Amino acid sequence: MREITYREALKEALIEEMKRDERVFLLGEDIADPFGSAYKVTLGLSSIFGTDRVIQTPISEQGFTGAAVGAALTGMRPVVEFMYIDFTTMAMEQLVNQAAKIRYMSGGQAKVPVVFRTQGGPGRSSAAQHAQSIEALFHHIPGLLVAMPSSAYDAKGLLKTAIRLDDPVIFIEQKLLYNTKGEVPEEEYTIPFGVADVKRNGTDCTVVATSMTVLKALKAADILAEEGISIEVVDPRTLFPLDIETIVESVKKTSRLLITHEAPERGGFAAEVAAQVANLAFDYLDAPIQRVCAPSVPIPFARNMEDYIMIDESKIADRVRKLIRGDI
Amino acid sequence: MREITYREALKEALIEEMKRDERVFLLGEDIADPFGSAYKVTLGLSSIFGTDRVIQTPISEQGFTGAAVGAALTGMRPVVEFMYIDFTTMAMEQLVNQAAKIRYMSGGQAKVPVVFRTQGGPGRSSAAQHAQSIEALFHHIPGLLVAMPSSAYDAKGLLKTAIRLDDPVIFIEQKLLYNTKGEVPEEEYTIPFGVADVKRNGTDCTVVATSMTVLKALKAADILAEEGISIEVVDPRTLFPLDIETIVESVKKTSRLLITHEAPERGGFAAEVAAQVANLAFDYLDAPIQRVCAPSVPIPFARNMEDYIMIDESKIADRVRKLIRGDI
Amino acid sequence: MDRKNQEELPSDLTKEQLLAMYRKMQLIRGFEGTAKKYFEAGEIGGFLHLSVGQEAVPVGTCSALRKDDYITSTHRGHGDVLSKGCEVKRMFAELYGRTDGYCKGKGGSMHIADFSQGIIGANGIVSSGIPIAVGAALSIRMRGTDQVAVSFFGDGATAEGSFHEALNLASLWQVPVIFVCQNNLYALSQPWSHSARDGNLVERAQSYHIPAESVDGMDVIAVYRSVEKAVDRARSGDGPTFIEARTYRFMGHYVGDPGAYMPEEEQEEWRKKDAIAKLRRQLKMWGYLTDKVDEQIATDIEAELQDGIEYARSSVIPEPREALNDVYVHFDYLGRPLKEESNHA
Amino acid sequence: MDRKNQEELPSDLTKEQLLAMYRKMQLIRGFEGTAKKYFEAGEIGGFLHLSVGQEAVPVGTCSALRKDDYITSTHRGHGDVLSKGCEVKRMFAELYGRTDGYCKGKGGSMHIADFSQGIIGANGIVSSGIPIAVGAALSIRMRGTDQVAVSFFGDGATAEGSFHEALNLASLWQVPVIFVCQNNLYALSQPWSHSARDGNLVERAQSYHIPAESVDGMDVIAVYRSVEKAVDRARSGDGPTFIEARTYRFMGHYVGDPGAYMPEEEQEEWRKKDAIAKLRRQLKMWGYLTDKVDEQIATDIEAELQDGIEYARSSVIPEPREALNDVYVHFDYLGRPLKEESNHA
Ligand SMILES: Cc1ncc(C[n+]2csc(CCOP(=O)(O)OP(=O)(O)O)c2C)c(N)n1
Ligand SMILES: Cc1ncc(C[n+]2csc(CCOP(=O)(O)OP(=O)(O)O)c2C)c(N)n1
Ligand SMILES: [Mg+2]
Ligand SMILES: [Mg+2]
Repeated sequence: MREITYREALKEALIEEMKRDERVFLLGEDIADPFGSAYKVTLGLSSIFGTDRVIQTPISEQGFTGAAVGAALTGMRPVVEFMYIDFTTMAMEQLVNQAAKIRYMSGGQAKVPVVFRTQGGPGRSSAAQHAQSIEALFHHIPGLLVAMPSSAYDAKGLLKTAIRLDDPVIFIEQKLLYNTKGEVPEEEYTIPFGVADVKRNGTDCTVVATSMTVLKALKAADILAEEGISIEVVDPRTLFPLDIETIVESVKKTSRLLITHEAPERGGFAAEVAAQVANLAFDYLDAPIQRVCAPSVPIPFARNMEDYIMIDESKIADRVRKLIRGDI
Repeated sequence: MREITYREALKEALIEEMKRDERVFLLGEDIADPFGSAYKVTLGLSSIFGTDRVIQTPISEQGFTGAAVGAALTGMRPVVEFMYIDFTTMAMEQLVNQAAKIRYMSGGQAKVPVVFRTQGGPGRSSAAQHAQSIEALFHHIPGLLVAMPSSAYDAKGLLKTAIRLDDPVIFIEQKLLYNTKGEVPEEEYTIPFGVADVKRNGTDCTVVATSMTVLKALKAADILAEEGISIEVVDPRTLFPLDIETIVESVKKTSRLLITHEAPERGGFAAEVAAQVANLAFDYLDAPIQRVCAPSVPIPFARNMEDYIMIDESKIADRVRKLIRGDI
Repeated sequence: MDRKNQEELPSDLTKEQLLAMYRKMQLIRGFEGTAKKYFEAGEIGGFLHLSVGQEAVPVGTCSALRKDDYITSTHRGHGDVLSKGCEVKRMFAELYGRTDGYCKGKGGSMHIADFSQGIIGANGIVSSGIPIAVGAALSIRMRGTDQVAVSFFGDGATAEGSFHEALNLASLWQVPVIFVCQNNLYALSQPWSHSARDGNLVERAQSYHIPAESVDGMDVIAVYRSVEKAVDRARSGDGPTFIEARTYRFMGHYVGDPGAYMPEEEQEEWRKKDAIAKLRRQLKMWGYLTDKVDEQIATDIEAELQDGIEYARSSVIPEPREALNDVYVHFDYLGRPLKEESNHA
Repeated sequence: MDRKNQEELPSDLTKEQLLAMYRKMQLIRGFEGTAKKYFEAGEIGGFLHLSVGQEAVPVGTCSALRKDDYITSTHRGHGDVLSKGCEVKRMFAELYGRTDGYCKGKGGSMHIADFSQGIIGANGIVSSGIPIAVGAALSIRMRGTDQVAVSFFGDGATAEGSFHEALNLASLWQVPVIFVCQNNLYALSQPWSHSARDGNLVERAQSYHIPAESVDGMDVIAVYRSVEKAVDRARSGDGPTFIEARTYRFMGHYVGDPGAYMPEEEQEEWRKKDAIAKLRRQLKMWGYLTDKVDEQIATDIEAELQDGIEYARSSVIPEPREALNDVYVHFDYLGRPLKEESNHA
């Protein structure tokens, strides 16, 4: 199969959906050509679809988020880009109180078909305000769906689904993934929300990983395999809806669970997975549930400090070894 | 000892700290007399301290939060009031990217001594935008401290400490607690952050509860006691710093854990407690960890629907019974 | 707005239109009085923000709108949504938290919406409806219809950044949105001078190059005419308009607030300007309204309100479990697909 | 700003002051050129937003300030913080992520702060420093000093609600804050006309009843004089001022952005207005600067920059574990008290 980058996969999804449905349009800062957005996902799109459908906004996150909600309520299907997930905080009110709740507050009258694309994560010395992983904030809010693709294939399939869903989706990309390549079929496909992907089968420990850490977990799996340790890497792909069944099935098989993500540990998504498993699969667990997440600190600028708090394969592999040795 | 309300306790804390330290001042919407704030905590204070220290702001949450940060960075100690926790989303950028991170980003130069008081929780048919419990959003952010007092005594002692700390504190009150009464000494006292309070001793199950649900857990304890079931009610008082030792000690004794709060279950604070205990006290647990939290839905308006999603003593008691019967 | 003009028989409005406006203002006032009564009796819960005194603004505005135009409203939205077409009975049913309420009892007073009539939502968050209306206007332009979107909001809302961003976007995009600021001189307990120093909203809006004017919000005809012009402009593709309607809240911020911060004389003065009394005087002067008809209107409204209350009272109480529904279109609140096919197709 | 005036020997500024301004502008430009060089060489990481072309604005502004005055700055803040007093070597050390950097390597280019000199922070979030500066000004008033607070921000920032709220609060509170908008005609790739339609910032600020003026941001003396007036007003308790300085970014948004969206002719035109070249011309005309001194300045700066780079390179690399410190004053990142007594006393 052909290989394309995560970036190209996302762009294909946007192009296909904009062609399929003229209600779909893009809204965000600096997304039109020649700049074509900070991470170049939308590069070329204004040249194809015109600036009437690739609408550049001034730096007004609250305003354009509200506008996207208003457009979604009245028959359009906006796909918004927040340049950095850190900037979603500027529009948190519209996301949390409006987009997430209007359907419910209206007693089910309203639909809010809007996708909020953004990217997060450390790794480029972007420091504390350009490298956060705050998916947990959205994951906690009833009314929002949250997707975090880890591969080009997932990115395309999930984004197409996100655009077609009638519920508001927070769609979180990762800055270091844009250049990663993966197999993506030429034929059209979509990926349902709420279906985890077992990225690698294994028997000794279940590793639930999201976004960038899926790649790290897969590397850890290679390392551990050489030592005769077999881990199963489960990528939920959407944090909500969450395919807890697949995770629980895996834990029933492996009896051990480690969850990893780039977000700070305290109150992160891993806690939710741990809590659910500590209830649903308690009797199958042979060892304490482990989290390998960033320490709960802001992201430092200096590369060596940033590296220190980032998740890599050795952090995951080390913890798995300990877990299997009963050394926790 | 004299009994005063939670509201009066808070007001005493404000008065005492404003008298003690002239750098302390209040900032918020409608906090001056005659209105004296939505829940009347600041009623009378502008008459004592003048409107130069009880500063009313227009409806500009982003602006006055930023202003509070700026004042805190330059020698003052603002105590901000957000009328409803739901409105903190308007200022989320300042809270998450500025207040929480300036100290870190400046390499430890800055101090940000500011308290953000607010109130949350359901129970008054206030509907989806006036009754949320979104403490988890702040709890997840490195750089913030989060307090949630459940009694008049704790309210006063924790607020005084919050005002004296040099770190930003999100201080979350509960609308139904304002009229509750409790013993509060005449003498000055403070309560340290990060020290849980065991509100009731017990042997069969540990119940970690916050804010309003502490009262419900205590009621459940009474009901269960009649059935011969003894629960230990642990109130962490501050979600961060979290006194996990006291919780773990309790679990070691009771072998069972239930966590309850008014916030939606998915990704809530209870998940963090569950995750920590599933790691730290795994070998002491005799049963799956339980959460009794609100279902992850917005708050409905109609009283009967709102009641349905609220935590009460019977929900807690029922779950404890099941847990003890091994019926989970 | 000289006195003479006001007294002249309007040539742009028929007797029927004027009587409809009068009736609607009376209906709103009656609705709120009734709501207050049952709120105080404990039958209605939550918050109740009354717009008594402000009726001319939404009635004048919505009289210039079509059914397929959009409005966003606020916490003080009864008048706005009634003017745009909401029925008394389903509004009461909502306030009573019943199944037949506009939001099936899930929204309550602050969240009434009727998408079938372009009422895309009252809002509990000050100012947040403003950018939403701009988005509706953007959607209108993209879909190529000649609808317009109106955003109602208060003076207090103008201190929010969201207001500024919305005006700026509307100006940049030149979309068919009309900003109607109901300046009732108070934002909760704070007088207008606490929201803006020497606040001149016309000047503010003009600094975004949005045509703006201030109208007497106690004169329904003046409001109507101002909005009518704005609607024309919007429908012909000439972009946004800002209208400040100066009005007054005859009561406290919500039922239960004595409004101790509103000076007595100020209240007196504004009560004298009551828009309903004024229109009644005018209608009588123009021979459009007899005492008898006036009484008949009052009686009819009283009956409608009483029927509405009965309707609400006898409307089915929602199943408590209903609280768990309507969170998502495609999933239940736990994330389980509601229909197999709907998840991705 | 007629040509004649510009050529007249300034009576309000001494030769030393003018040479200091000149030197500082050269230093900033040199600093950024050097930073760019080592960024491209891979020695410096992160983002690098250069203010090349804009130097007259911060230098003119900070020349009118005292050490104990405050500034907030932006992602494009090197010029601002150097003007306010930051040292080259500790700035480089920060860009290199070293222990001797202003933020011990935790902040980087976008977050430089030096509280000892009133530099209360550059900021990676567009517009967020503006209300922070208003708060600093409020604090000044409450503490009863005669300091002032200056907020630097870009044209793009004026589209944010935060800008509006900050201006409104400053106007209501009449606090000693000066808003200095560095209008470089671009917000990342978007020209000023995308941020505001026919954007007139003076008008915008005046709609808040804040005295406002637009100055030539390519003329350091003009900037100085404008700020000087504002500082006087602020120190005498007459409240906020808004200044728009029209300037231009000679480069792309950040190092790596070719700036394809900036028309060539426009770039040419603005380069001709270079503030440094202009002041050099003036200084020479007034007999304040000889070629020899000019060369000496260049040499000195070059040496200072090279020393700065050496300093940075040889500064201790922070322990990676240092990433865990400085989250709280009283607690470590896991919430354990740092000192027994500090928790509640
Ligand atoms: C963002 C936000 N901040 C504060 C409030 C609390 N609040 C509700 S109404 C109100 C006053 C609004 O004043 P105005 O906009 O003039 O509308 P009015 O009440 O006069 O109709 C306030 C402060 C809120 N609902 N939302
Ligand atoms: C809230 C927010 N939105 C978007 C960005 C991304 N961003 C960084 S700089 C910039 C342009 C800022 O333009 P302007 O304010 O004119 O400053 P300049 O870069 O011209 O100095 C943008 C969009 C950001 N940092 N913060
Ligand atoms: Mg008002
Ligand atoms: Mg700019």
